[in-house]
Amino acid sequence: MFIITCPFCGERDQSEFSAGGEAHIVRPKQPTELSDDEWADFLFMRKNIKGIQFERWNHAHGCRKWFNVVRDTSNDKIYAVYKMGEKPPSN
Amino acid sequence: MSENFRSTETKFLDKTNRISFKYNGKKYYGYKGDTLASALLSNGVHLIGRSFKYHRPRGIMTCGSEEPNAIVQIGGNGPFTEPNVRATEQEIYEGLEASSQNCWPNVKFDVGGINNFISPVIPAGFYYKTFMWPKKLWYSLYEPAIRMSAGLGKSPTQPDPELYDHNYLHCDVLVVGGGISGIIAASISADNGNNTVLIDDKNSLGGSTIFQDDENFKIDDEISSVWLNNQIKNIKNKKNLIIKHRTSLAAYHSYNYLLARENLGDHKSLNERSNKLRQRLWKIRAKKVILATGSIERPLIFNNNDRPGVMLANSVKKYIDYFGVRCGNKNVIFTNNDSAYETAISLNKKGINVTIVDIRNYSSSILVKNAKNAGIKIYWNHTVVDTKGYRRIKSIQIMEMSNDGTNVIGSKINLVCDNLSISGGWTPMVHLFTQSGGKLKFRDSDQVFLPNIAMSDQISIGSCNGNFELDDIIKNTISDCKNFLSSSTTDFDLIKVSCPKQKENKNIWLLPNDKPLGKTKPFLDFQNDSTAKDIKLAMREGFRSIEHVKRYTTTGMGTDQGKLANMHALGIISETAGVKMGSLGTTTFRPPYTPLTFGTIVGRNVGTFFDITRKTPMHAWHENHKAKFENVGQWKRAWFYPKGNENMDQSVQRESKAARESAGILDASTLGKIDIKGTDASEFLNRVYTNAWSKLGIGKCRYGLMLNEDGMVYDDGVTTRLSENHYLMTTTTGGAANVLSKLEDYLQTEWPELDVWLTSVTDHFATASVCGPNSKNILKKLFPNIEFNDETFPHMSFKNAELDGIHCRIMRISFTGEHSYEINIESKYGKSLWEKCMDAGKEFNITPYGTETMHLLRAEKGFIIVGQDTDGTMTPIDLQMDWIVSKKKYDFIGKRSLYRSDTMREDRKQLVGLLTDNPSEILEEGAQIVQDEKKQPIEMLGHVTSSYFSPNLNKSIALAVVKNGKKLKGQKLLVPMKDKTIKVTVSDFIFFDSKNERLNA
Amino acid sequence: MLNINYPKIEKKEFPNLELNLVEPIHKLNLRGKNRDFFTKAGKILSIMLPTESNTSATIKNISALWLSPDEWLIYGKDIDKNLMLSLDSEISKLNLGSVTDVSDQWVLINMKGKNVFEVLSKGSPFDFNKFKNTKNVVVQTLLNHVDVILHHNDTNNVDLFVRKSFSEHLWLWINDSSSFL
Amino acid sequence: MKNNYSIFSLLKNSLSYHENWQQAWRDPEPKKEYEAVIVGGGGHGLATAFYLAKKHNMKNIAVVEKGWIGGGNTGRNTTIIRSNYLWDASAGLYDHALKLWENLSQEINYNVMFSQRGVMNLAHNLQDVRDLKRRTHANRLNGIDAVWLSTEEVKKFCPIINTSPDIRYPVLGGTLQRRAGTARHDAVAWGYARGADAMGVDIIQNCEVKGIKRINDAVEGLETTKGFIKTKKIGVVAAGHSSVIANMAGIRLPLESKPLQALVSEPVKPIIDTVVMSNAVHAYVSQSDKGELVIGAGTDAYVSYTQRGSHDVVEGTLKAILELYPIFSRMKMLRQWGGIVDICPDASPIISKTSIKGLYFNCGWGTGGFKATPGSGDLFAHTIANDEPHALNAAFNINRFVSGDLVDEHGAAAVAH
Repeated sequence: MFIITCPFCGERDQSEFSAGGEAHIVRPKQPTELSDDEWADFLFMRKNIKGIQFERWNHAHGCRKWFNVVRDTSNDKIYAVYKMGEKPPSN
Repeated sequence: MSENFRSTETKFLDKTNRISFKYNGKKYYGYKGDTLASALLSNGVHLIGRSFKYHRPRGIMTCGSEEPNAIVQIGGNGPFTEPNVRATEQEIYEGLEASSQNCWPNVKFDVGGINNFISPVIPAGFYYKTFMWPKKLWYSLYEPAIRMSAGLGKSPTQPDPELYDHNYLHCDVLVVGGGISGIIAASISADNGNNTVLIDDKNSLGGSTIFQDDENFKIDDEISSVWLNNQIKNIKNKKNLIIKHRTSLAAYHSYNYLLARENLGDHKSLNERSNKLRQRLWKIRAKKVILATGSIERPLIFNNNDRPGVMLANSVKKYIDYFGVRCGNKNVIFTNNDSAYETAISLNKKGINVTIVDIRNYSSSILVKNAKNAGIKIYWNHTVVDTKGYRRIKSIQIMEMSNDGTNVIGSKINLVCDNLSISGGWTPMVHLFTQSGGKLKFRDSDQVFLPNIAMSDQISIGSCNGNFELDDIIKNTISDCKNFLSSSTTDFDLIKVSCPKQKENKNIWLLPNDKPLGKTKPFLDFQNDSTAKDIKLAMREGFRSIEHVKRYTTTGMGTDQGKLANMHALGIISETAGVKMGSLGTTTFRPPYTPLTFGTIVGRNVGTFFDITRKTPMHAWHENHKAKFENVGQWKRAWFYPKGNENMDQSVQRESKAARESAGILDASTLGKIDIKGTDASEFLNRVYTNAWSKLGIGKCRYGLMLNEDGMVYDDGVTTRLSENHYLMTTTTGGAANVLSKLEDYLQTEWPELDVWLTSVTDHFATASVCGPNSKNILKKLFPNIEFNDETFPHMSFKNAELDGIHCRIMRISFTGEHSYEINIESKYGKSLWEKCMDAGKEFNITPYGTETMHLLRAEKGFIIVGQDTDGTMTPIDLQMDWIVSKKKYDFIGKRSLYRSDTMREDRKQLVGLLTDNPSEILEEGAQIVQDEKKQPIEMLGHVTSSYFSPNLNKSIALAVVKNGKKLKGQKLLVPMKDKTIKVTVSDFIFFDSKNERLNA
Repeated sequence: MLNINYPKIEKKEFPNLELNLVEPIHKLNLRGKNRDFFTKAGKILSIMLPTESNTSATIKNISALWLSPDEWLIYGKDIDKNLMLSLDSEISKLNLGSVTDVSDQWVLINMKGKNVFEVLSKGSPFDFNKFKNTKNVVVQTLLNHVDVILHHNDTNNVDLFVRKSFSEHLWLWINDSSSFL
Repeated sequence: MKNNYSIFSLLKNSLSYHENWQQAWRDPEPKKEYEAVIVGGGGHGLATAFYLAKKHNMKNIAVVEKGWIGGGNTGRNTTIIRSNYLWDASAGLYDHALKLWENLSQEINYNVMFSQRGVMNLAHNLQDVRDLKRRTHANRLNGIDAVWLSTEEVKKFCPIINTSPDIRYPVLGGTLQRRAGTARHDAVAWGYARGADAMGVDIIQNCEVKGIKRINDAVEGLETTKGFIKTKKIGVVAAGHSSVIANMAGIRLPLESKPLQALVSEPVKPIIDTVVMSNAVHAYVSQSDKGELVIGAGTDAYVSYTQRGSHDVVEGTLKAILELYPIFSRMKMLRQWGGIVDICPDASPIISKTSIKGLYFNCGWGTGGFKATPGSGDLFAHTIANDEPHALNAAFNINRFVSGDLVDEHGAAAVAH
């Protein structure tokens, strides 16, 4: 069980959160103009990185806010959290 | 009267408290504080069980959790029975029953012992190579026989009468292990102001120092055990420190999340277990962790090293010094190091005959000198080559070793003995460290793996960190703790320690023998019967990785998880392969550290607490009226209300007819309700539903269909526009939480610019849905001030109202096809509202109906249920709901996916109605539909999603999804069942009142 | 007259622990983020909505609990229909934010006594060490898998909010756990 | 030529104290070039190599494995084998595998201990009943031996299940596939490895792929920790690490790799002689030949390559076990572990060509790959050898995620194990 620092509520047990997968996959503004391939890319294709991954979590059993987490998927270490709309940390 | 082996007084047992227990049906006595093992040994009992594969007799080997042999069934045959309990850990209590395992008819004579004689033909992995021919026999003979021989103890066959509890614990510092280093660490930590927890698996603190009475081990000029005893008294008064006894650490997960099991009842007699709590699982979050888990002694690997009476030397010392029990009258100590000499001296002091066999040439240790001075005979540079004695060791044969240690020379010497105490050095218990993700390093000098890089904030101290001598243990513990806890001074800064030093290391993983390896049985894993030759066989066959060897030979896979065997397996592999041990790595140590009871892991989450039960405000009413309940997610929903002896069908037929003929009432409180406010509320609905919302009039309701981004139907429900910028959305019962979370997700991440606020009000409102031709009359009675006519209160509209001064929201909407109203009221009035409706409806025979009737009524009307008529593969077009998909809207969730090549296909599975040729034949939900039964392979066109006998149409009706269904209307299809084939005709899926006349009646 | 019915929750006493149902009591959910919203809410309630996370503000018999940067739970004996109406008309109707009556969405159970946090620690992963030594703090967390809002309003005195449909189940669990203190 | 395994070989070798057994497989250094290279020495990869050599006469091939063979999900699963899948495509695929299982020990002369003790799936709510009946009807018409059982029949088949109507989620019935069962997981990898090796396949362990070399849109070879290996055909069967290899080749897959946990109890005498799966409450249990209860837990929702999962998942599984088998409360967990499972959005695998010529992927098996091992290997070998899918795996192409023609086993609740 991780300890995740909700950017709003502070350090909490993982059980209060739900995972939302890869971050920064922006929903296309004009889906109708995408090819089937491009749409499939948005819908299904994932980097599924082994290493530093930017991902979304929701403090589902707390403030219910979504936010971003930088986590190393090879050892589950969390390096940073940041709010939606904020720029990801560069290093 | 058998001989009493309790030879000395001991302060660790309560001699006034004599306890009787049964072992294999025979009554024995011990004292409070004895383990089952010490009590049996005091009665001269060594033979405890039979090994897994060869059924060889085995005895007590150790005094702790590493015990591979002495595992027993506890608690008789009743509900308190427990298999595979280590006699070395189980404290005795009055009335304890224990029995041997894996033997028939008994442990002294075991038929399975025949396996020992065929052992030459059944080496490691033999079963992979045989039992393949003839194939038939595999199923009829071999496989059942293999399955029959499985297992050690017996599973309980009755439910558990005891309870288990959970508790979270957050602390600054957790110290694991109450030996000398753990006690010092806990003391330093608490003094430094840290909120500290010390856990220890025994019933009292002190580890092995607490029974160290040798003059050569001194701390601050006191004998080490005396000094430690004072320290234990001190720490008990520290206010920042919580000490937990009989609490063993089970698992060390990442982020310093640890699980510890506290034993509350297992040491008590059944009468004393009054509150029924057996064990408690502590879920610990520690900011810092100090591991002081100690080390365990290694065995030595030689021919027939597994007989009852062969024990680890330090355990023999504990039995004599702590429990006052001698493990034999004629002891031989077989060692490669100095520590075993402590055992020899202890035994000698108590007047017990001891001889020492040492594989080294000499040692200058003071302990050795003392042993010599005591007149103990020492055979230097000798090894044991064989042992004799079936149910108990009787003698051993030793030989001198060649200079390089690879061979034996000279002639055999026979030594008669009834105990062989072996010591192969020490292995630090790094299990918890590696469980937490830590990486190990290898120390060549004494061939141990030690903690190296930790993944969380922790240190290892004492012998689990490779400090084996008292002065190292104490001094390093103090300095490491000071660093780790940033503490500048401690009470121990001026400590003085004196102790003998370990001299002359010599380690041979597999000792030499006069016979070829193939003719010997040098056991590594005593429980699973894997030997050194099995390891070599595996390597010969190409299994090189330690994991391969382990799996092929089953070494380290027993209930002790290789605590004794693993190091030797690694040693032999590295020697055989010519690879350095450090580069070989270890197998992964997996949680739990010692086996953890399922009940403990589950805690109170059994029975009632297995899962949450959600109830509606009217639940008590349904219960009082004998409703049967259906589980819908975590909700209990009234399923049907049987009258008298009615079965479900009869109830449902009655309820359905009543609802259509006069009036019915349904508890719809479980539907999800989301309050939506904000200037962009309409735009938001446009984006999340397939249809358009901006033009919905205030006070009007509209049905909406929500898709996933993949275009498949996700949820549905009616949303009401309460005012310009205020809507009330309803969702399906099961979808409520997910829909709200999904909508919040879109608002927070994709559309933060929208001014929309969502608030769940699912539990705030109770909902009674009154339907049927008389629903209007009932509502009129309840709400005399409201005009109920189609002009002022048409279908799909809403009104605020008051009932006895309490505000209600009334929606005229229908899921049954009948004229119908949903009344929402604050949920504390829900039950009362329901009762009012029942009262007002009495003259109209208002009939409560449950979910089953609701499903039937809506099926007559052709309304879908998301999750029953859809399965995540249906688009709105497939459901023939094209009308609800706005062509004008630029975008909505899932829209783009409707235009992919497969979703655009015209011959997808589509929702249709099915009528059976025989109108009284009811199709089975889930039945498959075909056109041609004869064609192979059969092409399945779809399946029946909903099926009922309609009392209102007096025939069977069904909804189905059928490939190309839209074009098949009127066609005959087949529903092949196991024993017959049912003929059906594809029909429209609205069976009842397709012109909606009843809605407006 | 319509009768009021609550789930089966009666006053209960355990060693150093007293459990009480505190109902009926009005509860409001406030959502908003702009300055006018804060001003209006503050004025009508006579409380500045707390902006520091996990805290509460209490004046007389009204408490405002921080739930998220744009969400608060307001409850207390002094809230009445009129106050709710004026919040609704001054905030919701003017589109400054949202005011929603959630009086019956949540059930309020008061727990007091030295053993409050002992019981909570049996089912909640939250670290109460700091919390129990601080007044006017709030946490939204899980208690035996159920969402709860905990308001520590006085020493060893906690107001626990649980959604109504879950309340009977949670109540059984609290009773069960309290019996193992 | 490899010596045959049999009782006679055991007897013969016992005379020489088993000193003369041959290596089950060699430990070769990689050659400069192969006709094809399989990336991943798990059951699927080794089976692929075996069938490439046996059926397609491609013998100059290698399997490269970054650790030790069978050390990934092959050695970490709960060994359940069944073919009672809903959709035609899935049923075809898994039943093809099941048929191969039935002769596998003889085919590879290695006893994989395939035990057809039956697999029962339980229903706990009305929708479960509909879904399982739907599946059973489809199975019957597809020639798969699944039958529906009433609650009483469930109890009769496995008496230790708590079928009381008073439990939180009572058992409302179930399905039974008698041909289904379990096998010894390690033996599958070792048996295929031995068989493939005997036909000349190089099995190269401790050889990690570091890069995929392509010229234009065709593969040229692999960079590995043991040097560059030239080849025109690469079949990737890397399970949880599929995306890592895909990223090297510059393509993305619709996969997420998540922790999946399992555990065993201490060994006890036979107490449950079938496999029982319950999706709704999430409890899967069978008993191994050693006597351990083998219990499958669920996946976590986040991506992780750590082979560790959350304790909550284990707790959740065990509480379901105790709900269904209250007699197991005093049993003890001996060992728990985790694997990394690669999951597709539709819970079905990919056995497919890619946009790069000569690069093939076999992945996305999620929580249920073990049962498919022989079939997966056979069909992937066909796909690689012919550069075309077999009819049985045509539906499992990557393009389905573009067209929308998914094989959605989620909807059918036929998840897992």
